[in-house]
Amino acid sequence: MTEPRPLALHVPEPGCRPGDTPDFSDFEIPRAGAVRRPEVEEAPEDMRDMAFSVVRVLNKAGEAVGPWAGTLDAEALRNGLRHMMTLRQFDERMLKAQRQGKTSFYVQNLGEEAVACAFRMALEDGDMNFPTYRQAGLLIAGGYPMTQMMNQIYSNSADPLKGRQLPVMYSARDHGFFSVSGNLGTQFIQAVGWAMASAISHDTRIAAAWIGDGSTSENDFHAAMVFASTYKAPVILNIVNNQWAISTFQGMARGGAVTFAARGHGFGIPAIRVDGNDYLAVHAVAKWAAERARSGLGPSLIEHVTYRAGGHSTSDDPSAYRSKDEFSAWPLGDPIDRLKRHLITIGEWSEDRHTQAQAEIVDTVRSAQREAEANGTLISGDKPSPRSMFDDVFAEMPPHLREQRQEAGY
Amino acid sequence: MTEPRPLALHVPEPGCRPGDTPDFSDFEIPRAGAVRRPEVEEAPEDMRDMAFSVVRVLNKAGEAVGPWAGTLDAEALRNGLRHMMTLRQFDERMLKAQRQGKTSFYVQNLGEEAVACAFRMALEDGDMNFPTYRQAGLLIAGGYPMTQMMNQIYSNSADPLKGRQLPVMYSARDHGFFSVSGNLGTQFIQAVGWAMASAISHDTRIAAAWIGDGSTSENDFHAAMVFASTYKAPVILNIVNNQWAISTFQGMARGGAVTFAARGHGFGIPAIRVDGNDYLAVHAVAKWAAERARSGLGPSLIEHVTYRAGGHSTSDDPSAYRSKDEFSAWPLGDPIDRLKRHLITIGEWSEDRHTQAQAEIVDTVRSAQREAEANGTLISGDKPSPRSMFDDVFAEMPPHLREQRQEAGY
Amino acid sequence: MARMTMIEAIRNAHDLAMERDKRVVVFGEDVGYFGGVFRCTAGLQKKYGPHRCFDAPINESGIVGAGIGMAAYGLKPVVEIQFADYMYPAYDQIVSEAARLRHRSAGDFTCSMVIRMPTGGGIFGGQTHSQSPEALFTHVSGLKVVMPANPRDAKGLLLAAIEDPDPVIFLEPKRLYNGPFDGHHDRPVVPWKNHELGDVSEDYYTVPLGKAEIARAGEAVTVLAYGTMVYVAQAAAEEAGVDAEIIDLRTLLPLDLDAIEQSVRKTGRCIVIHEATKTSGFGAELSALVQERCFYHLEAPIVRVTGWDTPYPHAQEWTYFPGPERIKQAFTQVLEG
Amino acid sequence: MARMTMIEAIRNAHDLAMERDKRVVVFGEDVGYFGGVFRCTAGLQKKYGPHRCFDAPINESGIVGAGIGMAAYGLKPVVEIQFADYMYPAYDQIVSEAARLRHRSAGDFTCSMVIRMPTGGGIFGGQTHSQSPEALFTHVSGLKVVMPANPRDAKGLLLAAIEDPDPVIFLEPKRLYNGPFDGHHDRPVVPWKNHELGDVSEDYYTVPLGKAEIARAGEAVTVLAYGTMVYVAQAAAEEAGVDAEIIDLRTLLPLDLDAIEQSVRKTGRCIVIHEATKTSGFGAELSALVQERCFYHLEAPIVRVTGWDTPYPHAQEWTYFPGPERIKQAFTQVLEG
Ligand SMILES: Cc1ncc(C[n+]2csc(CCOP(=O)(O)OP(=O)(O)O)c2C)c(N)n1
Ligand SMILES: Cc1ncc(C[n+]2csc(CCOP(=O)(O)OP(=O)(O)O)c2C)c(N)n1
Ligand SMILES: [Mg+2]
Ligand SMILES: [Mg+2]
Repeated sequence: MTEPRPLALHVPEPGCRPGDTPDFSDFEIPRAGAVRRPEVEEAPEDMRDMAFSVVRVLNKAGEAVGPWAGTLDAEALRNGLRHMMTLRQFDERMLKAQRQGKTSFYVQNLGEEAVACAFRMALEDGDMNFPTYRQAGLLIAGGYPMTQMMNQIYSNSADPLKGRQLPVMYSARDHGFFSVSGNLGTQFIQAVGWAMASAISHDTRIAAAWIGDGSTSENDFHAAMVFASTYKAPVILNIVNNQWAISTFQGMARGGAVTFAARGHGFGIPAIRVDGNDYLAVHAVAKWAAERARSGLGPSLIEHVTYRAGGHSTSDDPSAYRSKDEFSAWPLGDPIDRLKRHLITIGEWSEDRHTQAQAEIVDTVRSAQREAEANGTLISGDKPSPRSMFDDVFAEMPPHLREQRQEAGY
Repeated sequence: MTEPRPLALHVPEPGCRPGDTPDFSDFEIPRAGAVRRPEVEEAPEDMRDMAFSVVRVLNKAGEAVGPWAGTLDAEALRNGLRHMMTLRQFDERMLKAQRQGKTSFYVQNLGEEAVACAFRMALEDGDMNFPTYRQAGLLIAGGYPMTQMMNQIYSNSADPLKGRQLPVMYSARDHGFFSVSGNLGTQFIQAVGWAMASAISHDTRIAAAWIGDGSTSENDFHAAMVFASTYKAPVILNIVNNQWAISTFQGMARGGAVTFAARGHGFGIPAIRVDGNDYLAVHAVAKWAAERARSGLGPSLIEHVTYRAGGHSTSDDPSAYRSKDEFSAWPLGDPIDRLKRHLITIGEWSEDRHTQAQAEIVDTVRSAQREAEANGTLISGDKPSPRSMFDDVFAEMPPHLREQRQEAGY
Repeated sequence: MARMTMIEAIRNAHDLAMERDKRVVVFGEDVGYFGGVFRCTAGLQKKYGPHRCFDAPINESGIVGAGIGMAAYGLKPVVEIQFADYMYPAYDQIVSEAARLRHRSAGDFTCSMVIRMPTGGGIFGGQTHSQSPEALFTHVSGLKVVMPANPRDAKGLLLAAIEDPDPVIFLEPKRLYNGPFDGHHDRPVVPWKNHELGDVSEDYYTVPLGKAEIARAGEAVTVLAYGTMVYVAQAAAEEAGVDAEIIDLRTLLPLDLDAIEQSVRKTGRCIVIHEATKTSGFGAELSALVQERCFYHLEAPIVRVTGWDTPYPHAQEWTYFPGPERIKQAFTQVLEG
Repeated sequence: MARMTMIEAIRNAHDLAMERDKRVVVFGEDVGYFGGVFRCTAGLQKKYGPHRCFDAPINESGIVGAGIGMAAYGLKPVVEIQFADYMYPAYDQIVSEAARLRHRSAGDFTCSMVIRMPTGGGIFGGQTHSQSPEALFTHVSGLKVVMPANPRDAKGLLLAAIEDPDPVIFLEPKRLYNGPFDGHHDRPVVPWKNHELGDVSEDYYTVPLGKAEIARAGEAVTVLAYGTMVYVAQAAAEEAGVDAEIIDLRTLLPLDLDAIEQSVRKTGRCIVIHEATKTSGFGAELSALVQERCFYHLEAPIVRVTGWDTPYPHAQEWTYFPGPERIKQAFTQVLEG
């Protein structure tokens, strides 16, 4: 035997760091319409190919093409566009509010608006999402009042969460939106549990789990895969691959070398990768997965391929670890531009209508903000009472908490 | 849209419960020699087929056939046979000792002796295993003194672990055997860390991780897959699929529906399933994976397909949850019988030599036991000092422990 | 009324809860077909079907995490962690999720769930089948923590825990499963069937959470104990001839401070006992509370008798275990102090 | 001597340790290229290469578990958990593995590893960026637990922790990263560069684990504090004009009991302060120890001033935080008691 050579640690590095020129040429993107649409009944082992491609509907010309096209009519698409525009506007205002000190923290959705907005439209009322902090689109598209979201962000006197939670950690049960946790990954298995409960109860409602690319590394991702596949839970397992996890690129979660969607294969879970910046594609794939779940065929895994165009949060400055030009080089484009273009192409929208819609949205968001600020912000005006901090630790306050509340002076 | 039908929970059930007739007909077993042997450099995505088949070398006639044959000479095979026979004899004596009250607990390896025994022979000195409680074969095959194992089992005055650990939770650093933990799965990622350390240190040593089929469900299995694949750690990830996890069949860990080996695919880790009752096949596959690791090609995943012929431990009675006839119906046979048959077939062994070897082994084990019992057992004779219980909590005893030891009267 | 072991009482509680409330579902490792390694769920799958009682994959975080999702849906999961020593992988789900859900969502989502786990040593289980992690739960706001010491309480407290709208950690002292163990490991244990505390009503009843019980009335010294230690303390008191008042806390959180204060004010002396390691054990909290509230009544320092600050050993189990001899020494100390 | 923030001091300690000992490797989430979300490891990857300082997948159990394997191999991993609130997924690896390895293998394998984590609140981080989980570590036999309160100690204690042959939990009060915070959140904070405790030697030095420091000498009452609370207690003492002796514990386990006993015997009164929730917090252990050892010297009940038994809230942060006002009340209570 020959003398073995010394080993070395392989530490993955992204293709591009500050100062480098972004290069996405090794990201293989099929033409829109090129990827097949399996029947929902197809055996998982027969559709492994779906995890190594990207379902796309909108082509460069702005047309909707291929077997995944056609799940939404023009009215629905115009609504979708408005949802995404609203979310972007909402983000802009809230970012600014944070900079003005009206709240402590904010997380934007820039560049990945299509994912949550389109997905939401494939669900039914009563279904339940277990979102991360970056799925505000579920609320916007689901018609949850923006003022309520802002009240939460401001931790003001009308905050439905009574000032307890970090901004954007919304909870909206009646809108199918589970309380966002600050801990990554934990909610992925909870969604499976919720779906199991629905099945145990012979209900017809399904659950949707959400996780980021970086957070797929968390252990509870595994728990979700094991439980969902074993019990054939009616759940859609969504991975939002926006390429980055704070300063860490997807390769550190073993993305790139293999797709996140492929994680499903070891469990016999059908997995589809979808162009997350293509509103139509996200909706079509979500509908497909929802149909599987609702028909008792069990879980599906969706990898939404997108790009986090903004900083991780208001505490983050991405220019320290990635090229400023990455988003402009990003080959899947901007979800709003793409849907707008499509609507114009099919004659259902125009630049004028767009400008007008944008003005309306700016107005709506501004007035929601005014309304919210009338209830106070983190630094001024009314606040949730400190006394209420002692509530809801338990349904009924035990003596030691009552005593502590008194000691605190409330 | 049609009214959706009510959902139902799918709870997997094994094919066979007490009273049923075992039926392994849906377990697809390729002929010995039928499965190809990829080059170690082959790209993981090109060898996915290896996770859906079973590498086998020994055919029904007792011949070694196919591309995986030939890694061991007759002398090595005879040693292997002796290791397995010794392990079985060791188990028998220790089970009996437990029933006699000489210790509190025991875990046997019956039916799966080939896995650890053959694997050990593919490693080099200095490599490190992170075993479960069911890899005693690593010690037996590695030449660790049986008396020492028994001293540990008896928690006697010569117990290298000073009576602190449950029986069979050995630790033998110099024999490449990491301290066994009572907590499932935790050691899988530790093995990866050890392998990373070897790579960081530009060493040439590799690590081997071990886990049971049931324990693949544990979250740390995922941690190991993520870290091993991301850093290309020089580690062999072994899953021992012995079909059962106490009373729970492999289907509850999502086995059966898909292979455990296939878990590697979502991480781009090459995965091979091997007939775990075929000493030659296990050795050949282990050598292949060791070569990959040592060449800087990173981790491999091996699923050893075998059967837990005995109870889970001395605390378990499997007749409560599975058919008594399952092992006799098990299609991969008995590893000792198969290797014996092969050696006889190639003219390197005989019934007489076997009988004689067996008698020698009985003798060796018996005298090891006598030697160990001279140091005491859990219920009689010398014991590790209670005073020593306070040692090794830290390298240096802090004042509060010194005080407690004094309070305890030592 | 029937004589039941603690295992039978726990099984019976499950049965009645499942019968009464369709939302109750039971799962855990080996819990379904086999009925649990301690047999606490035997027969339930057969009676209620595999969708109400089933095996789980070996993943404690998954068991609790899925349970939280089910509770958020509106079911009432009762899950088993096979040994308390194996709760650590689930600790994040318990602490960051189950315990916090009601508060962080301002009641929008809640988590009515019971997490059962066999606890404590004395069975030669070594360091990973013997631990008592109660203090790791009492430090977590949002959790209730219960430990019964006899079959009657085990049933009534478990039913109360299942009724409770919040997550309850239900610690079962496994050394008491078959009979009250007084710490004299060299003597035979009286089985529950020969013990009056094995008398358990077959009806549905609850024992309220947050209420302690005087296990033995006395005037000389107050002993705060729970689980197995209640019997060890009793043995020590009998053998030492000390007129000890022994309080079986039953619920550690919320704690029955009234009962504790009343007793210590009367006796002026206090011993706190548990099997868990000493430093930052629940005994520290009990000691701190007693000295805060009864300082001017105390005639001697409060003494803790606990497991040592080492892992729970295998062979030296009885050196680790705080047995009657150590409690007797504590009596001497606190009575002479 | 240079003026350093606590962050710079921690970074400098890493640097010197890596320079001196090739076995030291540093990793964690965002720790490599970017240098950590608090920048405590900035520059290390560049200087020592990606095989000595690197990013980790977002998996705390994996970070600690891999670290244990590395330590068993013979390296000295120094890992960062991004926030202490995210240590729970790693708790099993910490408790069942890192803490137990030496004991269960009788020294055959050991685990020399430092687990760093930013701790505590006061930064509007809400319930998952504010926790102080020290009591969850002090209850675990086999762990050392350290919390520095100034740059000089942060550096010296971290170097001592890295030298230590056993696993050390290194809790960094993030509210002190940039300057000593006295609890008056409405006033500007003095940055370390204007504070004498920001004077840090650039040489390699250690501050021994297990030794407390008198942060303020006094005669009237002993205050036991650590981390941020040292400054809050100082502010309270100044403002109330109380001659308090404030002990900065620095290491919680092993604890400097001599320093504590000596002070309490002198003052006869004791206040225990921490930011963590009250019940089963480390203050309970401190209170229990003080009353066990100084009972006959105590002239008033020991008072605990701690966070409330609620999750750490966002908007009501300053209601939760045990600020100077509450400590002043405690002074009154304990001095009049
Ligand atoms: C258990 C846990 N570990 C670490 C963190 C800190 N953290 C918050 S967000 C984040 C990155 C997550 O990235 P990804 O999953 O890709 O989601 P994205 O932010 O890109 O949407 C990290 C490490 C956390 N919140 N919880
Ligand atoms: C964290 C944890 N959970 C549960 C257990 C209890 N337990 C011990 S062995 C076992 C079954 C393991 O089965 P498998 O992984 O298939 O290994 P095998 O016993 O078949 O070798 C269980 C559930 C444990 N030891 N640790
Ligand atoms: Mg991301
Ligand atoms: Mg098994």
